[in-house]
Amino acid sequence: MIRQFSAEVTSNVRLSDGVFMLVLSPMSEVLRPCAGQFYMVGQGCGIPGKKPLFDPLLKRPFSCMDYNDGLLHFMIKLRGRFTAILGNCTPGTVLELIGPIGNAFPAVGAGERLIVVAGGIGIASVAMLLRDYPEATLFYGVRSANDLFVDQLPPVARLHVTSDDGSAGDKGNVLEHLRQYIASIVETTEGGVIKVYACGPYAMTEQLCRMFASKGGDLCKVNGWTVEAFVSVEERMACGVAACLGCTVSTVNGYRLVCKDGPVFSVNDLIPVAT
Amino acid sequence: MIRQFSAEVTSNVRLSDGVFMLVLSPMSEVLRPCAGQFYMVGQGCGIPGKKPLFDPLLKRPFSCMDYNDGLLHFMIKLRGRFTAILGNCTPGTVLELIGPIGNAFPAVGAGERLIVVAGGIGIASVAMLLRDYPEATLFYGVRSANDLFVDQLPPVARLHVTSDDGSAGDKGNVLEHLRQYIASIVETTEGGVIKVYACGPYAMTEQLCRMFASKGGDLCKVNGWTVEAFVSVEERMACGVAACLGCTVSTVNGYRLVCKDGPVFSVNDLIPVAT
Amino acid sequence: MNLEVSVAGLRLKNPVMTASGTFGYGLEYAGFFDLSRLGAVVVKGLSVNPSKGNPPPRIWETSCGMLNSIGLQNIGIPAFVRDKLPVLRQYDTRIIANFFGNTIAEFVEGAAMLNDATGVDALELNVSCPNKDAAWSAFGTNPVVLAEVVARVRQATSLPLIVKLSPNVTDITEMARVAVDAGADALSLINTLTGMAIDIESIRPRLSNIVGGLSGPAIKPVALRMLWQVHKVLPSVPLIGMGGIMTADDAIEFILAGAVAVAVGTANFVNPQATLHVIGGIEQYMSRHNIADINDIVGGVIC
Amino acid sequence: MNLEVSVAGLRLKNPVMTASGTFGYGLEYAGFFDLSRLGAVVVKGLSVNPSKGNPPPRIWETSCGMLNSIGLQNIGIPAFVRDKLPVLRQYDTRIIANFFGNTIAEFVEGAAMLNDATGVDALELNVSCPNKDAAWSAFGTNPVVLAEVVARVRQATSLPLIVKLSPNVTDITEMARVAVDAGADALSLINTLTGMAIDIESIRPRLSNIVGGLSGPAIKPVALRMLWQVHKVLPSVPLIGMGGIMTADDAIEFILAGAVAVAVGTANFVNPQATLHVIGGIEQYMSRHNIADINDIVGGVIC
Ligand SMILES: Cc1cc2nc3c(=O)[nH]c(=O)nc-3n(C[C@H](O)[C@H](O)[C@H](O)COP(=O)(O)OP(=O)(O)OC[C@H]3O[C@@H](n4cnc5c(N)ncnc54)[C@H](O)[C@@H]3O)c2cc1C
Ligand SMILES: Cc1cc2nc3c(=O)[nH]c(=O)nc-3n(C[C@H](O)[C@H](O)[C@H](O)COP(=O)(O)OP(=O)(O)OC[C@H]3O[C@@H](n4cnc5c(N)ncnc54)[C@H](O)[C@@H]3O)c2cc1C
Ligand SMILES: Cc1cc2nc3c(=O)[nH]c(=O)nc-3n(C[C@H](O)[C@H](O)[C@H](O)COP(=O)(O)O)c2cc1C
Ligand SMILES: Cc1cc2nc3c(=O)[nH]c(=O)nc-3n(C[C@H](O)[C@H](O)[C@H](O)COP(=O)(O)O)c2cc1C
Ligand code: FES
Ligand code: FES
Repeated sequence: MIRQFSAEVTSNVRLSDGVFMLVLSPMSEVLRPCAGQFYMVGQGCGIPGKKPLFDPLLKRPFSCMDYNDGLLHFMIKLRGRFTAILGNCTPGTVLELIGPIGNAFPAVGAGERLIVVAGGIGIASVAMLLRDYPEATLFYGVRSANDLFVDQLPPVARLHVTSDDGSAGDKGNVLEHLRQYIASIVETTEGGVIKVYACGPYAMTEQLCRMFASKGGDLCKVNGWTVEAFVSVEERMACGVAACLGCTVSTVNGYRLVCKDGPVFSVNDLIPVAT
Repeated sequence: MIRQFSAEVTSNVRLSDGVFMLVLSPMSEVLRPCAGQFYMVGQGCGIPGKKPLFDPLLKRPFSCMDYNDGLLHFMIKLRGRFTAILGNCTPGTVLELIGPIGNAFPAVGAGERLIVVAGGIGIASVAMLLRDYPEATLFYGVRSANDLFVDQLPPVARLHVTSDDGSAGDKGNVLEHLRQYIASIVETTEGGVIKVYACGPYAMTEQLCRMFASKGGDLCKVNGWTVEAFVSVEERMACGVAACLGCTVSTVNGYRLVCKDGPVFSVNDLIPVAT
Repeated sequence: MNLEVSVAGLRLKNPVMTASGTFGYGLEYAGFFDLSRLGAVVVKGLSVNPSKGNPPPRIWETSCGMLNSIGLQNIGIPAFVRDKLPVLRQYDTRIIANFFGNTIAEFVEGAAMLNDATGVDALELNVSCPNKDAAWSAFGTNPVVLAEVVARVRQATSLPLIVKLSPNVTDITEMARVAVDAGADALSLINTLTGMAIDIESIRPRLSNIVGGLSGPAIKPVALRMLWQVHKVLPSVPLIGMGGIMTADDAIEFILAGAVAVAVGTANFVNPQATLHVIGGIEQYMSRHNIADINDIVGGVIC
Repeated sequence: MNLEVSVAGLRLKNPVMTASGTFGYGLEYAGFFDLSRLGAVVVKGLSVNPSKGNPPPRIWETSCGMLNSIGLQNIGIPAFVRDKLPVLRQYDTRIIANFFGNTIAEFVEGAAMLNDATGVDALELNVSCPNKDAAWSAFGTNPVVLAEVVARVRQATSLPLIVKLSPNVTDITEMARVAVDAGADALSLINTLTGMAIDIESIRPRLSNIVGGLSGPAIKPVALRMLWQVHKVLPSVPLIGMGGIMTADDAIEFILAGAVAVAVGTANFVNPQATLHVIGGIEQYMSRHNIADINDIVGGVIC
């Protein structure tokens, strides 16, 4: 089955000033996406026989937030030109997609605990994990209550919300609360494996590397527990299919492609760039 | 009063497969357009703070078809990229305009007869004449009944419709019927001045020059009658304000600008280009 | 907040000017806003004798750009000085006369005529029109010819002399250096890239002149790169950046790359008030980033 | 209807190929359509040794275009010949190996290695990458250096030799002539224009390499003009046209300007099946205009 297809907008709901939920109905048979995979989304082909418009030019990558009844759900933050176009798409608009793309989050082994961590719109890249692992714990950090979209998520077993301004959940940084939580687990229960699957802004990725990397991470091994952390990362993309070599990230194994080797990387492999 | 303004789409009605009527409500005070004048119409400014889209880039010229209750009416034929965008504009969309632009059709003197000639979408450029001169005769040539939009016009005193395929009015070329009509006038009535104001495809402009130019036109002076013909012409435009020098036409007085010296030219001045 | 800049000794109230050929003789846009708001008005390229330009069609829109082959149509320097300049002078802005000749002698004659006109604040020497023939193109693409025309014009005028460079060259820094060595006080870059489009139905070029100059957002990356390259090798030469500037953000990119002033071209067609939006946006950027003086960020890109 | 063309003695089933660097090693797109439909697959630029390319970020979208500074990352000729070529060869299409070296010796070595590999139908010599340093750029911009590298590579291979020209030159026809005189059987043009973009918030370039290559619809008018110019002076040299070809109409413009074949580049990113649409659209154009043989319209523009 080829991974290129057209899809029709079935609904497009504004969730807040800056975020919308776009639901697409593929117009041909598609593969089932796995948690962490994404799609390259672009405009339709324009009017047959007429020169199409080329601004914006390239497709853009968006994680699949949910796949349900054959519908693809995308939770998208208004960022620039193309997200503005998507935000204004009315039902019936036809878009062009490639996907599912990427390596997805690794399977969680039996007996392992899964903690899902989302920073802001990063929730879109990890939400499908909550369907696959209904027992997972979710740490969901936002700036303020406006950015929190818990009602868009599958049912969550254990939810910890934090916000920068305290308008929702606990006030403070989501990773600080995660640290405390892990500390309490490792103190009170027998050892094992904790998987931390995360997506958030760049600073969060960096911090996760510092916390959980097997080299130098202060929380990667404590009290008989091992924490294995994987992060979904972003990079600018042109093709999405490993052809342009544009979406490189630096890893301990050299440059790797986010669209082929990622978007999910172990914190052990990533080399965060000093900013 | 500056001739640049924003206008909101109040309605956009598809008149046929290829033609729509766009009605705009200017968002600031505007000048009243005269018959034959036009506007440069472009997209709104995009999202404040975000880089706008630049394909298509330039504004496009469109004649004012009617001005009524403060609303600007444009009858537009789907041609390429920008007309496709305009054709899909929903009410509430804000467009940017410059105008009214151009010299308009000259006033018709007392006692002079006015014959308005339209070929296809050319009707948009001459329709306002029918409001100014309710006694005018309209020759309206179309390909077929589908391209005929008589119900969009002000009341017309005398209407002669011709179509290429005979599906509306008389079958045949509109200028042939015009020729017969003028022949019958000059034979049966006392001499005077006939004004022919026309807009249509390029071939029609050429033919009008051959018929009515004072040098070589076979119908410009007959039986005590003088026929003075003026045509609204098209040329590609970038600025609409005589700044780019892009919209030149060849006239007996050298190059002239359609946006400043036109769009209405006497057939005596135009030099049709052999094609 | 200071927006005033100095280009070749000429003080501009702000760094935003109009690009030659995209703003007529200035007066065409006087009905759209007060021209006194501009740093400078650069007028359509002038020659000693009026010139009628190329046959139509002269323009064609491309993806995010446009091709033009106006062919330097203009009313001639005498008519400009007589009919346009007195009106234009009434605005509190700088007037920069873009001009060209068909021969070096004509370049010199034009410079001398403009030098003597009251109200011209600076000259912009246009050696870079893509609508002229190959022999003429040498003015903008052959360093030896460029050096000669600049040196000869330099002798003919005491006004600040800006040389406008062509992007259709292998090494823009070489041309820049040659122009400065020959007496240019400042450089404008870039003029249009030479381009072409074909109507596949009539199998004829879209422009009667076959080729034309490509301008607009499409060329901005090339323009910015060239400006940055020239600024790197000639950091003390005032540069006027242009090529695809549509918004204040675009203008700031050029300033960060090393432009002390910018010119808005094709954007005027898209929006006659584009220059005002650029000026306003630069002010907003400065206050958002606590920049007291625009000169502080000229060439400020960190590479 | 005949779509078959011959480039430097190599017969292609149709004139549509992929532009190097925009189609990986071909196999990345094998899941999207049958590669046998293509006139030829041109693979990502190869070098004797693997090369890791430039640090990220490597791409940036511009108005109707994109900048890339991949920096010629590739797996090296040996790995290509061992891992990719055997799979690619199974498709009924031509395989053209784009390659480069850091020195003339490396160019020659690369050509020799590819010459000996089974399944490479032609070589495309890349002297025109804008992401390399100034010294390297001389291969594509200095006629003397270009002549030398082409002549040396010519001796190292008996395969059809295509030289890919850089647009960042004053006179593309001179470079074309030099390449042909030195032994090129065909020419590809154009590679990317050198461009730049700056993030005005971080005041840093958008690309880690500072400058990158501009491709896409933005550059089409420049590419078409250069192709037409070269065809005019070298009417018998087979030209492969590229630069902003997004649709069949674009491809036909290049063919009318003188290209015997075309390459689709950036469009592959926008639509992995872009090449198929171009082939289909060319067929439609031919039947609409009663063109029996595509070769009949090569260079057919009426100027
Ligand atoms: C694997 C992956 C998954 C993503 N999932 C989501 C998601 O589920 N929801 C969501 O809101 N956003 C997601 N993003 C980010 C999203 O791709 C960008 O917000 C989007 O590309 C911005 O496009 P724009 O035209 O609105 O912005 P502009 O700023 O106008 O874009 C300018 C240019 O930058 C590029 N660009 C800018 N930001 C990014 C980026 N982060 N990644 C790649 N290219 C970028 C664009 O391709 C374009 O070329 C994801 C990114 C990646 C890499
Ligand atoms: C004075 C004047 C009045 C006009 N009035 C009307 C009207 O009332 N109704 C109507 O349907 N059409 C009218 N036209 C024609 C209209 O401007 C074109 O149909 C329109 O520009 C096509 O734009 P597009 O993007 O859809 O076509 P595209 O083919 O995509 O345009 C490509 C390029 O060609 C230029 N272009 C193409 N055709 C024309 C043209 N005829 N004039 C100027 N530029 C052109 C465009 O500006 C653009 O740069 C008028 C033209 C002129 C000059
Ligand atoms: C219609 C048109 C006419 C132009 N005429 C001139 C000219 O007479 N002299 C000149 O030096 N540059 C001329 N230019 C070039 C512009 O001044 C400017 O350098 C170029 O368009 C790039 O800027 P832009 O992309 O902002 O338009 C002209 C450009 C256009 C589009
Ligand atoms: C991401 C990218 C990588 C490229 N890599 C190469 C390369 O390795 N070798 C080469 O000769 N050209 C390379 N090019 C240039 C293209 O082959 C082509 O000449 C150019 O992009 C213009 O065509 P387009 O506008 O259709 O993309 C690359 C272009 C892009 C966009
Ligand atoms: S996006 Fe092209 S290689 Fe990853
Ligand atoms: S459209 Fe610019 S001069 Fe007429």
